[in-house]
Amino acid sequence: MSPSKMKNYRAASWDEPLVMQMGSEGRRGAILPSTEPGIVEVVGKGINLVSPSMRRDRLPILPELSEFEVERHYIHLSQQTMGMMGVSLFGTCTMKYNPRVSENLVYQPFISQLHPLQHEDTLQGVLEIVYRFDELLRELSGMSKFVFQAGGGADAAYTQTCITRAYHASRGQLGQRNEIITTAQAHPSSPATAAAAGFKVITLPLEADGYASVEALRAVVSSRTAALMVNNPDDIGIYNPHIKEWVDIVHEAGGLCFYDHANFNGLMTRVRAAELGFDACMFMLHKTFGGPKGGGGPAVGAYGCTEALVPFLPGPLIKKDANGKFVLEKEGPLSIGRVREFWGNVPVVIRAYAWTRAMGAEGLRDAANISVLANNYMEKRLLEIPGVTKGLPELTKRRLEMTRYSLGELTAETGVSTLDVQNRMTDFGVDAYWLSHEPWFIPEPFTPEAGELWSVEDIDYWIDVLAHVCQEARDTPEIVKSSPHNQVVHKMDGSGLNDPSKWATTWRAYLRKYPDRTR
Amino acid sequence: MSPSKMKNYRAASWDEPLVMQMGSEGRRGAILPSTEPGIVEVVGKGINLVSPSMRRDRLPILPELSEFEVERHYIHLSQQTMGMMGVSLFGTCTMKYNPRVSENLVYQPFISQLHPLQHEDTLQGVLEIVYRFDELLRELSGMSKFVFQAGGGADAAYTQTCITRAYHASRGQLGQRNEIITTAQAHPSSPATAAAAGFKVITLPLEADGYASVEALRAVVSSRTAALMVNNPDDIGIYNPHIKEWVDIVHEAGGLCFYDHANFNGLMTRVRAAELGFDACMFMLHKTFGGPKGGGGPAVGAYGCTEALVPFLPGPLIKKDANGKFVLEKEGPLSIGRVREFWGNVPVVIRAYAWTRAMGAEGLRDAANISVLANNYMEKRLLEIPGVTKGLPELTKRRLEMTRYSLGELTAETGVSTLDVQNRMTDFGVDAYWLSHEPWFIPEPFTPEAGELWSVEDIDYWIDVLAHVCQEARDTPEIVKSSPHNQVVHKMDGSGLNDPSKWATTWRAYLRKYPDRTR
Amino acid sequence: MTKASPTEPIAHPYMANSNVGNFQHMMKVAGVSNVEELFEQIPPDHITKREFNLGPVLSSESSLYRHMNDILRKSTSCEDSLNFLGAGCWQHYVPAICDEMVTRAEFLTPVWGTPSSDHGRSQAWFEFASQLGELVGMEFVGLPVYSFGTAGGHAIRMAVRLTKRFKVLLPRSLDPERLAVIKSYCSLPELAGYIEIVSVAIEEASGRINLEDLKKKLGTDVAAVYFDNPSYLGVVESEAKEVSRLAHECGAEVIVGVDPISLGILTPPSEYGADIVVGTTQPLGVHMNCGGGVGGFIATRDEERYAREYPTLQVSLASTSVEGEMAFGLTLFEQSSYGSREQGKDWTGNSVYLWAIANAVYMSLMGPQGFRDIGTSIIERSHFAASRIDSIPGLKVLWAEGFFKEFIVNFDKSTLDVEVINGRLRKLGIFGGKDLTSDFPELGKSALYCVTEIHTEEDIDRLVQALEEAVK
Amino acid sequence: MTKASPTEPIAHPYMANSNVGNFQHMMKVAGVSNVEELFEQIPPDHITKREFNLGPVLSSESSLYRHMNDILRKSTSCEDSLNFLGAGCWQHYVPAICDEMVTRAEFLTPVWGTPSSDHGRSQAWFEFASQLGELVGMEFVGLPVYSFGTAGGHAIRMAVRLTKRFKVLLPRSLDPERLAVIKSYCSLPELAGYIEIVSVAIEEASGRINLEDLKKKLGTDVAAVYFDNPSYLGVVESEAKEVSRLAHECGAEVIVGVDPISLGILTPPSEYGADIVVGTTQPLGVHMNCGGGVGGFIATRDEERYAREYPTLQVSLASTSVEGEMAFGLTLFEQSSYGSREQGKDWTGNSVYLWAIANAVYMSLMGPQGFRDIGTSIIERSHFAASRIDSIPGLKVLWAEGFFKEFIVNFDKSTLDVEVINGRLRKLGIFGGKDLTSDFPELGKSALYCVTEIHTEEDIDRLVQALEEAVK
Ligand SMILES: Cc1ncc(COP(=O)(O)O)c(C=O)c1O
Ligand SMILES: Cc1ncc(COP(=O)(O)O)c(C=O)c1O
Repeated sequence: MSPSKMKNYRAASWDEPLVMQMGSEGRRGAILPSTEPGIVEVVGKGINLVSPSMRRDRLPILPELSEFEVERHYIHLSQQTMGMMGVSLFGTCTMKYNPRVSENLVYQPFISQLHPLQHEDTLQGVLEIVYRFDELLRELSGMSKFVFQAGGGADAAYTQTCITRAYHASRGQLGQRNEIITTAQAHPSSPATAAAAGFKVITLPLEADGYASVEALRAVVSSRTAALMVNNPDDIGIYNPHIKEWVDIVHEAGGLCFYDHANFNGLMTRVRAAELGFDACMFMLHKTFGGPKGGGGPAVGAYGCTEALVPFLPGPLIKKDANGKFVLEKEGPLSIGRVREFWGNVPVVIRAYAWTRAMGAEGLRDAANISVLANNYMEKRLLEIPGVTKGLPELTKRRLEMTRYSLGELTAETGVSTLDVQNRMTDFGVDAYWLSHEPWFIPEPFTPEAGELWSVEDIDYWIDVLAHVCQEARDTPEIVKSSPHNQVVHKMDGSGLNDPSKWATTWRAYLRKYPDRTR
Repeated sequence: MSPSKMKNYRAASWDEPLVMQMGSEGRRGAILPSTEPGIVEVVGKGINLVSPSMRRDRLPILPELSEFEVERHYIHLSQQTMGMMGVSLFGTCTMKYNPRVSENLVYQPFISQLHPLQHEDTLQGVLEIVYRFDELLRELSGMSKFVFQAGGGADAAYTQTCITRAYHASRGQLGQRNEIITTAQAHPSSPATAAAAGFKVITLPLEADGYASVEALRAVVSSRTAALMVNNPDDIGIYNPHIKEWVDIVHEAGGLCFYDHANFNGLMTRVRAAELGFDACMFMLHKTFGGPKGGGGPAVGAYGCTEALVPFLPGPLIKKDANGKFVLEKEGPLSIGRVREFWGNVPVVIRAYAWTRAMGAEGLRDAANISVLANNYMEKRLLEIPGVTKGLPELTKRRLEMTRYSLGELTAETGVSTLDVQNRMTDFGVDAYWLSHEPWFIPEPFTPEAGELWSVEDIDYWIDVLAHVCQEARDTPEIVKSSPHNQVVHKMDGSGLNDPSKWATTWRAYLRKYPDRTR
Repeated sequence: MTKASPTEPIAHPYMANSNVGNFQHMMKVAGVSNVEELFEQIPPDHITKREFNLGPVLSSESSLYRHMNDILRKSTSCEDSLNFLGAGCWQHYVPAICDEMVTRAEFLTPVWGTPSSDHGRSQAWFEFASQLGELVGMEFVGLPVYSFGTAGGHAIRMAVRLTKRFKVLLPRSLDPERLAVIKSYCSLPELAGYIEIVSVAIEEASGRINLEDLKKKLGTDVAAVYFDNPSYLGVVESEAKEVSRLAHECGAEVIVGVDPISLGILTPPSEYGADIVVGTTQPLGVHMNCGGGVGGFIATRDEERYAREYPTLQVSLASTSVEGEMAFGLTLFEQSSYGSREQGKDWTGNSVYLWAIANAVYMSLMGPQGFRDIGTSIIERSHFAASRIDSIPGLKVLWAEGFFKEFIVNFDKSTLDVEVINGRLRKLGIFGGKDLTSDFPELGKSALYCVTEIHTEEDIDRLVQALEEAVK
Repeated sequence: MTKASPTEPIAHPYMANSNVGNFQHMMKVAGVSNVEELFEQIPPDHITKREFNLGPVLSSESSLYRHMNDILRKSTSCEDSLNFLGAGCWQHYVPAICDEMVTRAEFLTPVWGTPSSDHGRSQAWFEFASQLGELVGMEFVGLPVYSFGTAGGHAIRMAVRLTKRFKVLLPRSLDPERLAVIKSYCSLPELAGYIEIVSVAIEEASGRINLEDLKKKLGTDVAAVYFDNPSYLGVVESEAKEVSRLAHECGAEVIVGVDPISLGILTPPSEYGADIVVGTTQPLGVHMNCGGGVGGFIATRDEERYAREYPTLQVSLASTSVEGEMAFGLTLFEQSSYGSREQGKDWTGNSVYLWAIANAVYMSLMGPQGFRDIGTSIIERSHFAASRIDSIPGLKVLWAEGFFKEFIVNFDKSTLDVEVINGRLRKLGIFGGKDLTSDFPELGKSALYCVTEIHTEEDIDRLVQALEEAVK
């Protein structure tokens, strides 16, 4: 295979000021409808309707711009954002195609201009889609009911911890059951939400075959066990073949089992969480199901559970009545109430439903096959690059959708770190790769995920860029260390980011801390 | 005034191949709904429904791409297009703000999914807007009726020539009246459409005060005169104060007078074409009235005329009946028929109506004032740049919206041409300026137009960039001549463009002519 | 500042310098004390005396949106109703990515640019021309013209210039709307350069061009034979090769008008003798837009003889100062009206260039197999509909074979006029076919029905039921 | 290739490598002969036996669009009806540019990026935080959290960590929906870390916090007093300063929840004692989206004490290797759950970052005067509506003064329940106010009406007429 030509890429850079540095006094970007005389006659001047103690005296210091200036500014910023417009094999996030047809649909008034408290008679369209999507996820997981209130994957994990609390409380066991078990490679959202919910967190260590051992689990399970929260596969990409046994062990001890199904892509149409024995699972609609990332949401962690846990679900629940009408059912007495206002990021659910229907069962299977194949294809090619090694060298079995690699050897040899390589790759139009969650068990990690979206050409280009940069690390390490050179801006100096006297999360803080530097 | 800092600008460049060079066999970007078995049963296989003589045997050689690849490709191309995203003071085109709210409206099914032959009962919304806009233009011009069929300003000029033909033919005078008079600085669309319609074209020369003289007009007017077609002001920016006299002279001779109102911006709310005596005029909805340029349309040349010419208008006409219902009236026997299918680029009309209502009469007056003021502000600053001179040095009166300047002195001194300067300015995020129509009466011309959209900061930046480039022309002329350097691609070699053995307007032609160069 | 109205002394969002500060700054620098000074060259008696009434200003976007929305909602769209109107403006599915691209500000706003700074847009245009060239089988393609009809008009004028003959033959089946446009491109008899249009009969049995009549009318005074394939009435001209042969025999140019959406299954005109191909671009990813989606194109072999007669602009691949880099520049600009005023070839100006981008996106999405499939889908669905309608008692499909997308339903056996039937259909939520009764009286009470890939079996069933009810 | 179905052996548009060639190439390179080999590590008994029924595949975009459109049209939106529902999700006008930006692919698709490659997005986030900081009067602002309620929950937990006290006071007027969220952030009594929520009464006469009851419940065991201003019931807490003073006296933190759209006319919370400000971001340029538009924020003074308790990510200005260049990097990443797992401050994850861009655009469009005007417009229109409704015989507005945007209409004098009245309004094309009857029985048969800048005098007249008719 002859390597791809490195693209002569250069990011747009508009030398764009901050919006707060722009504008001119009295300029307007938006005008309000003027109050009709008939209204003024009745109520007088608005400001007099505010009690004097609560009248704002100085206007906020916001930019004063024309409408076009605002539009142009943010278009410049958007062009200065790579997003998925290069090649992004970002691990753990399953970079999917985000079908444009759904964007058009969700910005129509029949979604955008709905109020969640409208009478259900006026919400039949949206309720039908959400209900149908619940049905699709039930089919995919074997669970009994899904809710979409959680505003992301972590929020679905939090939903699980709330349900764990309510479940054990309802059986009078919560006082005793205050431990949640997870693994070192589980996503941080599992231990973090467990802790936030008030549980003690027990973390099983990663072992050489890519997961924690049955023995390690047995050693910590007890009558204090409230739940197991685990993803499978995790970033290492290996499917834990003992997962059914794990579930049995935890169930025997009286705990609940939650399947963080964020890495569902490689498993689609092969396993059903409920059949593996799990009490609940969550799907990431903004990842596996084609929802756009949005730079970090709006997201949905679709949370589904077996019949036994349904009474604990947050409300309201969407049901179909005997006449085929869709209704919003108020939550029952055991419900955890709410983890977030209303019933979720509805437009994301609509997109996910559309994506799933566009794929069909056959398409989902193809996507799983292609993703897993692409990962193994990449592995073959990546390991041919000197300096790239497997994250867990002893693992020989085929891995699922993504796998963690190490640049440790390259760093040892050249002093160029995985962060340097990540930066430098962006100089060729390649989005930053995923490194690893904290703490790093593997030196200089990186975790690419090819998914089913990207063409072989894209994947090859990605690999070739990596190979090129690894070679640069040997030939001209300074170029890599001082990178990027073709990006919007140059390498950030992060030294002040955690220093209270230097950080500035707002322009007013910056103006105060750096009075001299401001133009 | 201290000059603006030159922006450290760099255009995006993705090193993007042609779409025809991309893809992989069998890949799909779109799939058709599969034909239902019930249909196949009745009609059999589609190809058999084509008579054998007409069956395509080889499929067209088009790219085979996934949906995302197509999206990403064209997003790359869009980022590689400056459009109005820098500063564009493009003369003759009145760069306006194109309000985004209208984009949202015209892509709703109530516009995008209308068929022009629907029964008028089902078109009341769109008919109402188009009718109301006709009313607004009547108010602005004093004309009696507007039609929107012409697909641009030139097409409206062509409409005029068709009406001129029909009008004189209806009076039995067409054989005799076969001359159309225009001026050297009139837009090429006037002489060109007149010639295409079958008329002889008489062109009055430009004189030192910025327009042709009354005497010159008198000298050519005769019983052969069919019409006068003129814009006022033209690119020189001077209002012809004798225009009423001109109209009278032509009318006396039995000719029609057409006002190309493309440069209406500086005159809005000060003159009415009908009051000046014109029989017809045209407005550019894609320029003066806030419609987007689209790189060259969809455009509308709104054509309006006095009562006497209404019977000649192309059909159908939108009218309001006694019950307030809007109806589509078939054209009468004198009508010129059609200059284009259906009733025009409707979404552009919708946008123009919205823009006009958003501005209001007061807003239009402000826009005229601001535009003309900005032109005079620019003139002050531009003439301070060594090497920049007025196009017509003897003109001292204040000019309207745009004015033509010359870089002739700079070229003489440095060898750097106006085309070089134009190219180099794009290196700083400034859109190419308008030069001049052919033939150039003024050496090394350029014709900026500030309009009411651009901020003083933008205008200053534009001027400062020009000054900077003029200085470069003296200091480092090679940099200017070989520019651009920060653009998507470098300076084009246009030497083969008019050579039949070298040009290639399609990829297949290129492949044939350059068999070796293709990857 | 300049605002006279005391109720709204505020800057306008569309005008950056409508705030007091900027306006006065400009006044000062320009040395102007009163804005009226700037208009010194307009004689006072040119200045209008009458006030302007443009209705209440809607400078607030929310008021404007509400106003527009309230009015526009009064229409019923082809998404609200089931539509069978075609006749020059066709309802095809527009992929979302086409709309995405043409609404991106970068493509939406350019006016002219340079080959380096608007490179992306020029490349998209080149891709439009290249892909369309593949579909029609031609190597030289101009940037789009206003419409199908105007493309036809220009092509006829090209042929006239090439042959210096002033007569063209057009079949009787031509779209009356398109014909009206073409007529306006042919001047009037009183003027030099008038082009005579002669109508060629169509066969009663098939709707195709009547070859006998064609032969009769052909001669060495004929500049061109123009025909559409498929015709306005939906008929595929399966004898197209023979038509071309006959025309060429007399030294006439052959101009063929096509709907490019048919070209995945129909032979490209270049293969049956077309010298100039014209057609519509609207089906390729552009909404109907109430007729505002139309666009046209002109394509020929890459021969200088033809290239030198184009009225359009066109982009050509070119090199740059850097080895291996591609740019796109205008070729043959000189001969356009921009380059040569009245000496130019007809005229050009703003056209529908933005749609060329939608078209390029559409063709890239479809690819070879997509065109094959959509052609197949349309021909199958339209024939299915024809066959179902033909079996309704009292209804008859004329020329039930050999058509593409559109076909004629005849209602002669019904006591009702097409207009009445369409009125009844409308009440049932259906837009019936275009009424041909007055344009083609020889076809009796007929309507032109259009069926595309968007019509499902269920939709057609619904139409059939509604028709049965309507003619009762 | 992998397709089992013989009816559709074609590549899928969402999967570039679903064509035969690419798939087989990858198989070859990867050394795989049968795809099932790749799944070797899944034990056979884990593999499901039951087929998947997900309905007919809609891989054709036109079929998918039609399917979705047909279903979604069954709803009636707040553009079809006149809406007076607020209660945590508000109908404000969303400027078109907000939608333009959040639908641009570059903003829509990023996942993480680097400060150099997703610089534009990071800058937009910084502009979000900076402008919001201006509105609320705070210098440290985190990136957005899921919602108003979750912001409140996190803020309470911050206060608990800061004070090491485990009780919080909340007024009775709290949004029940928001309260339910906050409750879920306070754990359960059986667990360590449980936070007790104590409700503070409101004054019957004004709807404001009852200062006497507050004093009674305050003590040195109170971590925080939390209140919204304006409250859920629309009431402006004009004694906010006193509330803060009392809380601070006990060493409690003051947390204020705000609707930032009010902050052009209402005093920013920083000026009446708030330590932590939370609130909603939905009114700032995000559609209601059936509740899917909600978003929240947390802001404080730029003091290390507070900064070190944030659960969010936040961007800070930073320099680059080139003098004068700005970049934006994550500050205090360590303390997030990404940085420290269960040792982190609560947790974070994907949130509603895209809306932060809509918010930034909205605030830039509005500017200082826009916020002043929208606040004025809302307060005028809502008071007008209240006054008109109050004059309808049998209807009464509780607390007819001192509210912002929302107010309570009481129907006690009517024989009809709110639900019935709302049903009648619905028939007249109006969505009446949120029924409070079961959530706030002490207010009788009441409904919470929301009036914003989008409601015209005419709309309010229409409501008044409809109400008159409905209570008849
Ligand atoms: C395995 C896993 N679980 C949970 C999450 C958390 O999801 P979110 O960021 O949507 O909260 C992620 C996301 O990165 C993940 O990869
Ligand atoms: C004065 C004048 N007339 C006519 C035209 C022709 O307009 P269009 O390009 O829309 O055909 C123009 C456009 O440049 C113009 O400036």
